[in-house]
This record gives sequence, structure tokens and C-alpha cells, in this order.
Amino acid sequence: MIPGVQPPSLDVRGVRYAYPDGHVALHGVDLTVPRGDRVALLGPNGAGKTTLVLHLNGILTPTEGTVTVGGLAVGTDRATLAEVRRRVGIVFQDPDDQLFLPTVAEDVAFGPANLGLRGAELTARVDEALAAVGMSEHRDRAPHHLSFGQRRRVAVATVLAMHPEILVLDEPSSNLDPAARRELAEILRGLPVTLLMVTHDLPYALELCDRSVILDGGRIVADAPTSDILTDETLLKTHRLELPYGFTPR
Amino acid sequence: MIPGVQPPSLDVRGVRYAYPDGHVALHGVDLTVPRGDRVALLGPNGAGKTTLVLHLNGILTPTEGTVTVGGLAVGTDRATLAEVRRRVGIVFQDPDDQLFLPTVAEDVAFGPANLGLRGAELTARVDEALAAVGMSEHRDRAPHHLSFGQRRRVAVATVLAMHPEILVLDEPSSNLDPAARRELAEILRGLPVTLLMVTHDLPYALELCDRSVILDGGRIVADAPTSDILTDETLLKTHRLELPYGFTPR
Amino acid sequence: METLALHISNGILDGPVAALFGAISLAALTFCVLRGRRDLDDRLAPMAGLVAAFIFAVQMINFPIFTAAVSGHLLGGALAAMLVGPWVGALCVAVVLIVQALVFGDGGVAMLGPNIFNLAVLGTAAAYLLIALLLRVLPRTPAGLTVTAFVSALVSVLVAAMGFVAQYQLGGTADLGGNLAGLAGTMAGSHLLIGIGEGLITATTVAAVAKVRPDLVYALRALKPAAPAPVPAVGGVR
Amino acid sequence: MGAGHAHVLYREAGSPVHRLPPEVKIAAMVVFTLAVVATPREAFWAFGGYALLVAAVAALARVGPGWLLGRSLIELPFVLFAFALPFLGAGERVGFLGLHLSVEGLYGAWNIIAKGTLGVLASLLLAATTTTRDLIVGLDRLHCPQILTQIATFMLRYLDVLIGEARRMRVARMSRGDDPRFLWQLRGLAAGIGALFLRAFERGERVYLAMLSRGYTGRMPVVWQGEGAATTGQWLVAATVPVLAATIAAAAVVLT
Ligand SMILES: Nc1ncnc2c1ncn2[C@@H]1O[C@H](COP(=O)(O)OP(=O)(O)OP(=O)(O)O)[C@@H](O)[C@H]1O
Ligand SMILES: Nc1ncnc2c1ncn2[C@@H]1O[C@H](COP(=O)(O)OP(=O)(O)OP(=O)(O)O)[C@@H](O)[C@H]1O
Ligand SMILES: [Mg+2]
Ligand SMILES: [Mg+2]
Repeated sequence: MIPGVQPPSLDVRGVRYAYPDGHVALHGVDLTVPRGDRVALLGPNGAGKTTLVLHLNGILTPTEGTVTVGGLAVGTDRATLAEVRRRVGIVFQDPDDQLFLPTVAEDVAFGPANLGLRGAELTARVDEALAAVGMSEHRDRAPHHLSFGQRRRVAVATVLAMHPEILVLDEPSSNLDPAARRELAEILRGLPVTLLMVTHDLPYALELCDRSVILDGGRIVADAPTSDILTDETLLKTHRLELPYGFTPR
Repeated sequence: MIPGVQPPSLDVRGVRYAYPDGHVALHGVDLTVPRGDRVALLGPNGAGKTTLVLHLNGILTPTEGTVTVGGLAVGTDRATLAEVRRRVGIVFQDPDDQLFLPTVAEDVAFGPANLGLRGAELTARVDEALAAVGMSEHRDRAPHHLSFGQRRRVAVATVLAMHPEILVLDEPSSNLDPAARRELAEILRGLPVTLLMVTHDLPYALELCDRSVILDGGRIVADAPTSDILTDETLLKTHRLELPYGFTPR
Repeated sequence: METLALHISNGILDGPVAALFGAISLAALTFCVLRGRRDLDDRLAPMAGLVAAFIFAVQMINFPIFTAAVSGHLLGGALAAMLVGPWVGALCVAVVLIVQALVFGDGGVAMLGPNIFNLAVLGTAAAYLLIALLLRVLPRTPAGLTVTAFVSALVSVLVAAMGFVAQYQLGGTADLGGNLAGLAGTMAGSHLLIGIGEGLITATTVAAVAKVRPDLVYALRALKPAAPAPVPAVGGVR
Repeated sequence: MGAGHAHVLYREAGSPVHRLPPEVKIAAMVVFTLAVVATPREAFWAFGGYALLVAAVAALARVGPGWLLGRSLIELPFVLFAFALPFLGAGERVGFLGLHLSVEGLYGAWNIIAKGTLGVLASLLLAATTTTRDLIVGLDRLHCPQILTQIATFMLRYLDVLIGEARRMRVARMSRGDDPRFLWQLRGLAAGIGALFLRAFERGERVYLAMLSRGYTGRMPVVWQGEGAATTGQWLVAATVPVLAATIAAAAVVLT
């Protein structure tokens, strides 16, 4: 590493991953996301997007290859893992994978409390995050008694409350009502973070990310400015991507 | 009922529903869907759409009001309930609620087998449904080892395989890749069924349904041709609906 | 001393006693099937399955109690009685025992009769009698419910353990002579500790469920105070 | 989320024992065990005969002795109980390596170890060759009351839900900076168990409602009952083991 040059936020090198049942989901993925970049991760169902995301904070460990977060090698060392999880905030594709405490407010407070926040500071974090996703009035309800879209919003809030340096979102706009989808875009645009967003919503990718990467069959098959990718019809078509009818990228 | 006139496929009258924790989700809903109609059910997160859907085959019983399916009153009578569930096929919003058997093929076969299908006929149903959603090659895998989008597709197949008269889909396009979203639209357009589709994807609603209903705060607040609703900006705005940027309804 | 898990294995009791308790258990279960059918509506069915799965899972894990010297596992009779009632509750515990005997060899198949009698019949019955009593005597508060769950779980474990001692007295294959009192003492001592663990788990589980979904606690539904209950303002799940 | 119905003890293989319908295997296993238990403990040779039968079935089912022995450790508490008997037992005593052991106690220990071990081995063989779902089908065909098979079906299904929800909760908290070595470390064992129970119940309830939506009536559809009930031939084939065992038991009773 050249001194003075910041290490990239995310650096994935030759990552191969086989699930315990033998199914190989990633066949050698290379991806570098410099600090402050906003990247959309596109690809058909079953491409391996979620599997890749789960490598970024060490929930899955690659069968081969390495993952580095801001210069820290993600391995099995507990102290490093804790630091990596402090830096990388992941919003899971399924909100039920994210929420587990008896009330919305407790769930949102869980992450910041683990970072050592207490008292008024903690409350402020929780209030801010819940307000951002428009769920303040539901703070004392049980997460599993909310509607799907409401749960997704709380899931986003649990991660926003941690103020991560690197924000990874797996299909954040699905099940959100159209206004919430736009409001989330506004929040994300205002955050000073490195962003990796998995999405099937190509207009959303164009709106939020300058750069897009296509993952298909466990391999990165394209990496270019989003506008270039979305105008390359044959590329899109080969990977089961297409712009919604009635939409033209500008 | 006037003799000779077919009863509507779905008839919901004054339905009020409170969840066991006391939260009132529906405050008197009236909705009639004549046979063969295709209706989109729109509304913000937490409006009560899923709650309404769960009333349509007697999974939830209204605190007040009645639900009638093709002239059959949905109540507590076991035989009627069984008949209602034969007619109404519901695709749940969360595929994890829908899939529970060890393999994809078995899960898809579960519904038709309950209808009494056996042997070659049953296999044909399963094959046809899996082919429709593009999951034939995964037939022997475990549903919980699939990606989220793949699980959603299998969930759709489990209901298609039952050949219901009335098809109710709760956010069918979420988490589908763009090609799968279009393919599903093509399948749905080709089915000779009464359709009720909950969705936040307004272009999708326009593509598939002539008529739209907006549910907000547990009440029906609009019921009109989809194109009228989607061009009424103030109506949309009051109910947290909006067309995606760059999209113009024709 | 290693605790005797209350799963009697083949050969501990002699044939006649095993057969006798087999017959008693069969009669008791038949009665539970007849009564349970009335209770087991569409809503209780998943609850019964979950209670059985929960007991099954927790029985697989031997947890240390206070010190590592004694280890034991949940028996589940009180939890089942509390959440799904005595009839279906006894059936849940019986199903766990049958499946464990068939596929894990945990508790001999030939000893299913005595095992079901101790754990499913005796344990659940003792627990439910206490629950019915305590819920009437204690204040109807979360604390009252928690105490009820704890006490009934603790006592049901001891009663089940004494069931084994009595069976051994009747037909233990090895004659212990005057040492039967010793066996009873050992069983009571170790199961007092197991019972405390059982009580804690039962009490917190029941308290957690009662807080969020009181509609799921059978004991609260069945043993409503005599005062006319308000007409429920909520819809049912079918 | 889902149902790994092939439980931990199931050994995937295409042996003749695997292919037998579940009801005949259950019946054979139960009768075999009863024969073993009914055998007088002094008839040492009979237990040798049973062991040979178990070995033959294990070989036929392609289940290795190492696996069987490893799994039979579940019996350990009772073996320890058995070892205590020669010291606790009453009556006549013999000297052995300087210890004064009760003859009655020695016989008792032998009785428990021999019968217990044979019973465990027979169950393990059933488990190794039968999926849990087949087991329920078998119980159903043996006219076990439907309410019991229904509870058993849900029990097995919810075991997966419990494990799945426990896994989700673990991943959720790890990702947000908690480092639980054990699922319920944070808020104490009990609170974690209570939360897990509720969560699993509500997920399970939704799954159940979805099953009802697809026409479930409390009984798995007949296609799930496999190839159909056992034929007379299959009953006869499976009967060889329990019949041999019963013969040994009868001989042992007569001879002692
Ligand atoms: N737990 C698992 N066990 C085995 N295979 C799995 C498991 N989870 C996912 N897979 C397989 O790995 C591949 C990649 O799955 P992944 O979830 O990463 O896809 P994805 O790109 O996120 O898809 P989607 O857009 O549908 O969410 C798929 O073929 C899937 O079937
Ligand atoms: N199990 C439950 N217990 C209590 N309240 C619930 C439960 N499920 C949903 N609710 C509440 O009922 C209301 C309606 O929920 P519902 O799931 O029907 O919304 P929805 O319109 O489907 O929303 P979404 O678009 O987010 O899926 C919401 O306020 C929600 O918080
Ligand atoms: Mg995914
Ligand atoms: Mg919904």
C-alpha cells in the first residue's frame, strides 16, 4: 500500500463460496469500492448478490479469497471482526433477519448501545433514525406486529442508527410504498458514506449510484458507470435485466 | 340476489378487524370484485392491505362485517371454508410463510394434492407451474436454500399449481429480477381468473389491472379505473403514492 | 453424581410393572385424546406442535444448573399444561417421548409406558392442578402468573421423579434392599435443582408469551375469573 | 427456513432396509425390543443371539459399528446407574478384585446394560433407515390417533422453525456489533428462550395459515404416504427379525 493513499472501503479478491450443501454461489469475485463511492450491485435472482453481501462483515467466510474492509482483513479474529462490524452496516433483504427485540425502539437502540452509547446520546440516535424512516410513532410496538413495509423501514433505521462508514443495503426499496422509496433515496443521498446497494429497481440504481456492477452466476460480468450499463441493451438482456416499460434513462 | 346474475367473485361488506394485541387494522372495508375483474389494491405501508387479503379465504375472521366468495359466506363452517380455499389462491407477501416442505417440487405439489390430484396429473401440474416461473431446474432443492427472489417465484408457483378461480397476490413483483417481473406479468395476463393484486409498483398495476382501489388507514378511499387514479396527482399524494421519476402513464 | 435423566431405559423395570404402567398410560392417553380433540382447534394445533418442538429441543440440550456438578434437562409438563392445557399438554409430552424412544433410543421402547406415566401423565397432571389452584389464589398480575409457572414446574418435576421411585419400588430389576430411601433421596435432591431450572425457563417463557399474546396462554383462557368477561373486541384467527 | 426432514440420525442410503415401508420397521423394532426385555437375564446366550440379529440388520442397512457405538452414548446415564447397582444392591455378596459386590446388583447391572444397549441399537437402526416424515406416515398407518400424528408433524416442522429463527436472531445481533458466544447470552438464558419461543410461534402460525390456504385439513395428502402401505410380502420379510427374537426369548424362558 502506498503511504498516504487511503485503502479502499471494500476490497474483495477472488472470493469463492460454497454453501454447506455444496452449492457454489460465488465463483471468484473481485470488487473494489473506494471510499465514498456509491455502487449498485445488479444481477438476476440467484446470482449470488446476497451471498456476497454476507461476506462483507464476516457473517460468511469465503471458501477461497479474501475480503478487506478499509485495510482490515476480515477473518476469524474476534477483535477485527468487531471493528469490521462497527464500520459496515448491512440492511438485510429480509427484515425478519434484522429485527429480534420486543420493541421497535429497543431494536434500533441495540446497535448503538453495543457501540457504547448510553443515555441521552443513545435516545437521540434512536429518535433520529426512527424519524428518518417515518416510524417514530411506532417506537413502542413489537416489530413482528408491524406490516412488512413497516418492518423494512425499521430494519433500515436499525442500521442508520449505528452511523456506519460503509452502508450495504440488500434490496432496500422492495415493499416500500412509493413515498417511502423516494424518502429513503433522499436520506441515502444525504449520508456521507460509502454505499453498496443491491437492487432490482434499475431506475433507483440510476438515481442513487454513479457506478454499477453486474453479478451473474457468481461472477462479476460488468463494472461501469450506471448510465452506460443501463443503455447497453444487449448487456442488460443477457443478464435478465431490463428497464421497466415507459422508463427512459437520461 | 337476482336469479341468473352471477354473484361477484369477492364481496367484502363492512369488514372491521382488530389484531389480538388490540391494534385495529381495518375500519369497515367495502369492496366488490365481479367475476373476471382485475383489480389492483394500492395504499401506503401499514394501510391494512395484507390484513384484508387474509380475510379473503377465512384465515382471519372479521371482528365485524362479512366476506362472501362467489356467493359463499366465509365463516367458521369447515366445509365452506375448504371450498373457499379451493377457489381463492393467495400468494403471501413473505415467501418464508408459504414454503415449508423439504423440496421445491413437494411444496408445489402440496396444494394440488390436497385438492385430490394424484400421479401423472399431479406431476403435470407441478411441472407446468415450475416452468411458468422458471424454476424447473431447482425442483429438487430445498426451498430454504434458495435466494429470496427464487423463493418468491416458488411461492407463486405453489399457488398457480392449484388453478384457483380467484388469484390474490400480495406484492408479487417485489424481489423479482426485471425479466422475472415481466414474465410474471405475461403469465398473469394469460390466466382466465379474477385477480386482486396488492402492489406498490404503480406501473405494474397499470400494466395488469384496469381498476384500482386505494386502501389507507383501514378504509377504502378510492375506487376507479387505474389510469384515472394514476393521473390524479393530489389523490396519489394524499395517500403516499407517486409515480416513479421518469415514468408517464399512457 | 450424574443425574438420572428421567428417561427410563429398557431393563430398569421388570416386565409386569412396565406392562402395568403401559396399560395405565394407554388409558390416560386415550382419555386425553378424547378430551384433547375438543380443545385442539385450528389455533391450538400449531401451538401444540411448537410446545412439543420446544420441549424436544430443550431436552436435547443438557444444561448445567448452578454448578457443573449436576446437569439435567427440561421435562416440559408444566410448560405444556400452561400453554395448551392438560389434555393436549399431556399428548405433547407423550409425542416427544415416543419420537425420542423410536428414533433416538432415548428412553427404552419397552419402558414407554412408565416413562409416559411419569412425565406426560403425572408431571402434567400435577402441574395443572397446581396451576388451577394458584391462579385462583394468587393475584391476577404478571407476577402472579410467573410465580404460578415457576412453582408448578418445580413441583411437577419432583412428582415425576417420585413416580420413578415408586415404580422402582414396585418392579426394579435390581433389588436395592434398604437402599430405596437412598435412591429416593438422590432423585429428590438432583431433581430439586433440575426443577429450579425448569421453573425458571417455564416462568420466563410463559411470562414472555403472556405479555405479548395473552390469547395464547391456555391457563389464562380456561381459568378466567368468574366475573363476566368482556366481549372480546378482537377478531379470531382461524 | 424449511424442513430438513431427514433428521440428524438419518443415513442416506439405498439399502433394502431403507426401502421397507416404515410401519413394518416400527412394528418389527417394537416387537424385537419387547422380546429382549422379556428375556430372563440369566440367559446370557440369548443376548448374544440378539446382538447377532442387530449386527445382521446393521450390515444389511449399511450402518457402520462406529456410528452405532458413537450414537448409543445417549444411554450413558443409565450405564452409570447400572455401575452403582453392584455397590447398592442387597443380599448375597461376592468378592471381586477386593471389592464386595452384590450378586443381585451385578445381575441387575448386566440386565440394564444388555437390554438397554440392545434397545438403543434397535432404535438407532430404525432412525438411520427412516426419515422422520416416513416415521409419522408409519405411525399413521399403524392407526396411531390422528391428533398424535398431527402434533408430531408440527413438532418436527417447528424444530426447523426454531432452529431457523435462532439462527436469524444470532446473525442479526452479530451484525450489529454484539458478539454472543451463545444465542441467549446477552439478556440471560431465559429471556432469550422466551423471545425465541414467541418468534418461532408467530412464524409457525403464519406458515400454518399458509398451509390452510392451500387446502390442508390436518392430514398430509395421501401422495405423501409414499408408495402405499406395506404388502404382505414386506410384512413377512420384516417379520423375520422379531420372529427370530421371539423364538430366542421363548427358548430362554423355557430353558431357565
Ligand atoms: N442457504 C443456502 N444453501 C444453499 N444454497 C443457497 C443458500 N442460499 C442461497 N443459495 C444459492 O446460492 C445462489 C445465490 O444465492 P443469493 O441468495 O446470493 O442470490 P441473490 O443474488 O441474492 O438472489 P435474489 O435476487 O433472488 O435475492 C442461488 O443459486 C441460491 O439458490
Ligand atoms: N400481527 C399483527 N399484530 C398487530 N398489529 C398488526 C399485525 N400485523 C399488522 N399489524 C398492523 O396492522 C396494520 C395493517 O397492517 P398490514 O400488514 O395489513 O399492512 P399493509 O397494508 O399490508 O402494509 P405493507 O404495504 O407494509 O405490507 C399496520 O398498522 C400494522 O402495524
Ligand atoms: Mg438476495
Ligand atoms: Mg402487506
